Amino acid sequence: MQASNKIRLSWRALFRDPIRPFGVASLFLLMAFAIAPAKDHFSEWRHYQNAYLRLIHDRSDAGTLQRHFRPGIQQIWLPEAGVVDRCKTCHEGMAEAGLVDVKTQPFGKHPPIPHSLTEFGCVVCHRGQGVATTVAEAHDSTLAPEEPLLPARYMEASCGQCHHEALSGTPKLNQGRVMLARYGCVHCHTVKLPDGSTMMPSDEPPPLTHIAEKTSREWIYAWLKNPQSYSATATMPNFLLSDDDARDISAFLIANSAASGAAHAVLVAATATRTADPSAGASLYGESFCASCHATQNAAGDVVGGDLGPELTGIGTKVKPEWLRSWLRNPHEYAPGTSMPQYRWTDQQLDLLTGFLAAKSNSDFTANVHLDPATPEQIAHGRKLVAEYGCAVCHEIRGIRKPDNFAPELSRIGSKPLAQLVFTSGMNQTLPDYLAAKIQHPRDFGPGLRMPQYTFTSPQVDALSTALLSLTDRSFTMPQQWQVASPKRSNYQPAGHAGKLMADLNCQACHRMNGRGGDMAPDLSAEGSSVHRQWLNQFLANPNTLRPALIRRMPRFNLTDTERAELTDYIMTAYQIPGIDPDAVSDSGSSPALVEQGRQIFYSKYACQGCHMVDPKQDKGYVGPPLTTVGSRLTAAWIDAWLKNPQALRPGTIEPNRDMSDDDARALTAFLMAQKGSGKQEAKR
Amino acid sequence: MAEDNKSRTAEPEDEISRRAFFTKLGLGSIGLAAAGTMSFAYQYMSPNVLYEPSPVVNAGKVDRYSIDSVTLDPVSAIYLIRVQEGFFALTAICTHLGCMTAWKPELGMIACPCHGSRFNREGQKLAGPAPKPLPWLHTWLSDDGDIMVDRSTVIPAMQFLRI
Amino acid sequence: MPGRIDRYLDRMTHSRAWLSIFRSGNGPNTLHRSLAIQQSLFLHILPTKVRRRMLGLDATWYLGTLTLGTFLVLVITGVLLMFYYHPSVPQAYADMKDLRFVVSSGLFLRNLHRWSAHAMVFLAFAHMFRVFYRGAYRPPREFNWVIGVVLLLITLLLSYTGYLLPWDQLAFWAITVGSNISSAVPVVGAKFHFLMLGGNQVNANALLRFYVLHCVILPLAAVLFVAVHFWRIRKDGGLYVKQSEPARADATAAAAVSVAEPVAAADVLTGQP
Amino acid sequence: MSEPKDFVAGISSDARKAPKRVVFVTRRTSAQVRSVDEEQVQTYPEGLLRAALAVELLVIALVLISVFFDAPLEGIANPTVTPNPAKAPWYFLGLQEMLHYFPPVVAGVLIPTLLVIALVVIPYFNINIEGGGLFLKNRRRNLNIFYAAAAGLSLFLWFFDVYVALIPTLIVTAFMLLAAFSSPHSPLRFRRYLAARPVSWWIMTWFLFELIVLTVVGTFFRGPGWSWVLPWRG
Repeated sequence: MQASNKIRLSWRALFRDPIRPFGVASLFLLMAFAIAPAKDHFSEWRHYQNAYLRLIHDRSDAGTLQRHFRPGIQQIWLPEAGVVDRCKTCHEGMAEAGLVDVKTQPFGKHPPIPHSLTEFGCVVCHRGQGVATTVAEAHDSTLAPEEPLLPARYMEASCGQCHHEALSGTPKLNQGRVMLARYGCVHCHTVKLPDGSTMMPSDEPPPLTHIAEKTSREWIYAWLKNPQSYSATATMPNFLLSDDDARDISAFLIANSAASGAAHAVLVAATATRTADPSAGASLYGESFCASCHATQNAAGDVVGGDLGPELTGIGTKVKPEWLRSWLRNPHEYAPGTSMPQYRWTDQQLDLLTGFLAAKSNSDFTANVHLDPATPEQIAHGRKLVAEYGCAVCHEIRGIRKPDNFAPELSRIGSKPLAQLVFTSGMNQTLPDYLAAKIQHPRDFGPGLRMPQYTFTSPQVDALSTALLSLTDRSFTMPQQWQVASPKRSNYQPAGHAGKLMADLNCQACHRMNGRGGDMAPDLSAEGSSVHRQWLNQFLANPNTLRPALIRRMPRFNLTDTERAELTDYIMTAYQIPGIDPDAVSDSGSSPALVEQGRQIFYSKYACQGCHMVDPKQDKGYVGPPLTTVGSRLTAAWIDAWLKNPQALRPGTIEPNRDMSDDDARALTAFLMAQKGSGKQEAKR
Repeated sequence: MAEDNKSRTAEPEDEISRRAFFTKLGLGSIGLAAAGTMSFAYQYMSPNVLYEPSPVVNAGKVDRYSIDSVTLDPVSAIYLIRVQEGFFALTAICTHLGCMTAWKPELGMIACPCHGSRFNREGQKLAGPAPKPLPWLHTWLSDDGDIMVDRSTVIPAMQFLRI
Repeated sequence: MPGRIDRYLDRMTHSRAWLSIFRSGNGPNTLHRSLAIQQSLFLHILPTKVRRRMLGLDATWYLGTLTLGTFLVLVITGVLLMFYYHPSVPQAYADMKDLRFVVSSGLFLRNLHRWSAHAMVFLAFAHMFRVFYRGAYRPPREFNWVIGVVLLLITLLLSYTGYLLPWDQLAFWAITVGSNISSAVPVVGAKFHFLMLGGNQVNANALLRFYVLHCVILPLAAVLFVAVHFWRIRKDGGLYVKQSEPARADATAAAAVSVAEPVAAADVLTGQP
Repeated sequence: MSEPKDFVAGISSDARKAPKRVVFVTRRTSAQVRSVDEEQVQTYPEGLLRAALAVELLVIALVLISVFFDAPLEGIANPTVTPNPAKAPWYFLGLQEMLHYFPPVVAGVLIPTLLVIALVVIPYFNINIEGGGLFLKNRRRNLNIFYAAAAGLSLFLWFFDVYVALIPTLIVTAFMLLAAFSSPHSPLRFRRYLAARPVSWWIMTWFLFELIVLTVVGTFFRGPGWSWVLPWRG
């Protein structure tokens, strides 16, 4: 009572003559009104602009810098891209060439890039909140649609928003994209690209329809438990299966296997091959250039060879010899879609190779596996597991339909709002960290997850994260003029009988033709215009390489004469490009004077010997292919056109465009056409 | 209370002057606050950033323009004219009432469709109600060799950009 | 110096121009002060004299005055905010960012508008409960109570329509949830929902409709009802003061209009204290 | 207060005169009018100055709040991503809490409509105007109605698991029971006070209590999926 009375009395004192509190309150009101604009005046960006002015004040180029300085909020506005960037408000010296030595942010000069800062703005590459004028909001905002800044190590991801082809400046991104296809990520995760296409896997998971013919249940069990213990380079990831699950899946796969219908050669030669000279098998393996695609572990423990096909170090443990022989004879019978070419080996060669490969075993891989005969329950459970883990997404399995959209689509994963991510405790709450953690330890994100465990190195994880971060919302809404047309994908298949032959040989596994095929070997789309028929025929019979230092080389397929003739005819007629007129430049009969003039031009005017060699004794050029026999290989018309504009014929080639005059080109062509190689050497080979 | 009563009864003069002081303090503060609010409103109403196209226009490379050609860019409303002496840029906005003029190649002059003003290639008025010639705009070559025009900067006539 | 200012002020307030605007004249006497109320469009709905007890803090806690104060703050800040606001998708959200980051004191004005809006809703509720517990709703003030309820609803609607305008997640989902309730009304609900949003979902049409409601229709309605509310206070006998509460000790016996009220009168009639 | 009050309240019907409240005495007693003389002051400047002072203090408080606390601004509206939980403005959270328990037609339409009607009709019932203690007159009947109403409401809330609303109801009921067994002669001042409360006071208090509890629960104690969370944990 006493207290409330006191309050009442003091209120009464206050309100009885309200003029006093009125005067005081008005004064406070005035002060309160003054705070708000003052707060505006002492804003963060003004602080940075003042610091910038102090920084440039004492420099020798102060005059220029001060003239360039614009006070107030600086804005880049790109209405078509929806970009409003005010980064330059604080990053004042971004475009000042003179500030290249300044390392203190935010005032340093932007490193040189192929794009103009004012045309592309900042957030398109760096992300962050462009409209913000405070550091925290600009750099770290996570409210959709804003994103925090992209860490510099993933910066290549930003290039990938517009550039869908491989760029020389973005090795990480390129590697990540290759890995997405190579490691089968895109089997389960759909990745749609802005041009409407879908990213396709480049690995070849084998069909499991006839698995029982190929291998044993024990091997399957051991493989399922840990594919990398069989071969460190194995593509298949580890699904971290329990012993029982692996047992049941192997039981199901064996029980579910059907006969392939491949005409199995009886393994008559098995004993013979064992006794045969093992070096004969090894040299056949070498002559056939199997190592172009397959790797093996050498004595030193290094894995040597290509990675297009599986590593063969333990192949003898894995496959049954009779299956191996039938596979080598015609791989298409077992796996119709395989990239393995159908070599024309003789029965004896098949026996040799089978014996050679069957001897490559790491028998301890299955040594500790002892499986009891499968029960129907185990098989049924295995079937359930196979469906659950989505094995059929990659592998063809009899009776199990390939599931659609098995895993979350990743087409816009690079713009996923943080609010939609579930982080594990203790991790950095950013999208790149989330992606890296998800790639490295997918099962840490909760029970019941099915994504398998890969064994990636940290540069590989970085590369994959970079590739995933390039899949942004923005890449779909880029202004038309920013979109870089990606190379057209085609479904080109060579036609006719020759086409069938080329399919058997899987030419397109290595060579690109008319926009489809691998990039291991040269593009053949213009082959018909560039080479001599005779050379091509010879080459198919005995493919000696142009660059002997390479491990990956064109294999010898043991083609018959008719097959070679057919293939040569087809290539010479089907792979022509317009604009190269074989009659325009005569192949032979150039005057010696012209040849001599060409020699002068070659050695003095353009100094071609810096990269190429014509005379192996004196020239030292190793960058480009040797030209000692170029005259018998290439047509004059092609050489002429090539000299005038190499990039027109093969975009991206490093051969410089020297803007050659017609006369120079003609003389040089004459000189090069004269380089036919000595007939003797040819004969020796 | 007690003090209040005392001051009321004992010193009415003092009380009156005190009231007057507080009245002045209150009203004065409010007056100042109101004036401050006016300046506050002025600050607030002046935009700090503009969503307007930049006055600087990139007109592209030199070879796009042949000698003795008059090129109208309707988006930025400028004429880019190449003559023997070099380049110059004119605004395409008529100085009369702001209509968009057009180059008449057959007449060799710039004509305004609204009220019939006519200008020659250098922007000088030939006929019509336009009060001033078409102003020349500041032009320069960028580091990349592009012709740049600043629509907000007027330069004296006959200052060609020599290439 | 102060003397000189005083002289200028004095001359100004006695000039013809000043007197043509403020006709009451100035002076400390009752006539001038009564005229000051009566001659002003804005003040004439107030009585020229009030009972001293009405002005005490106990009587009203000034809740009604404060509610009006927040409304005035909201009108001023709201009009200023309208200068930078486009009621369109997604520009509305971009405008919020601009207000926050580049407009001078834009963030402050938006804060002030937002917090004042919350304060107004709270004060309107507080005012209502205070009036109830004081018993000030009883005849003859019953219709003013009804107007008060209407004003409370208008306040809620003003706040609710304003909630959508920033076009952020908070706005969008609060309005989506809120507007879906209206479709639960039997028979007319779906149609009402359709009309309110200008479509079936919260989108650009809804934003524009809410904008018009928030900036034009509801404020006008509020001003109208506030005017009636104030006018009725005067016509219903002034602010309510409980008869049972002691008059001020130093109250001088001035000739006053006898304002009896039922409870007090009943006490008189039945002879009870 | 034990005696019934036999009067009718009304206002004079003479439109030419300023309205004055009068009472029509219905019992046969002589009308005795006590005129109260009150001190009056000029609205200008006394009243306006106080009003201005109050508004000034309010504006100072609001300005200070606005300088130091920023209004929330979330990410741009995205119809495909529902934040969890999606909350209405705070003054509607009581309603949203009700929506959690009852179908929209009840919680979103029936309850608010009844509320508004109840508020509007308050001054139009004699029982509210006379304002006698609820259990002082017609004690037996009122007590029965109170028991029935309290039990019915509690059972209804219990049946729908609306414990958030049930607990305030029970608390108010407890105080009403205390009031029912108190009288103006009770020794405790608080009990005397409760005994004199009329029915409208009880209903309004119950409503206010429910409003505060539901709003506080909706604002602070509801998390993702409208689940119960404790604001001081995380």
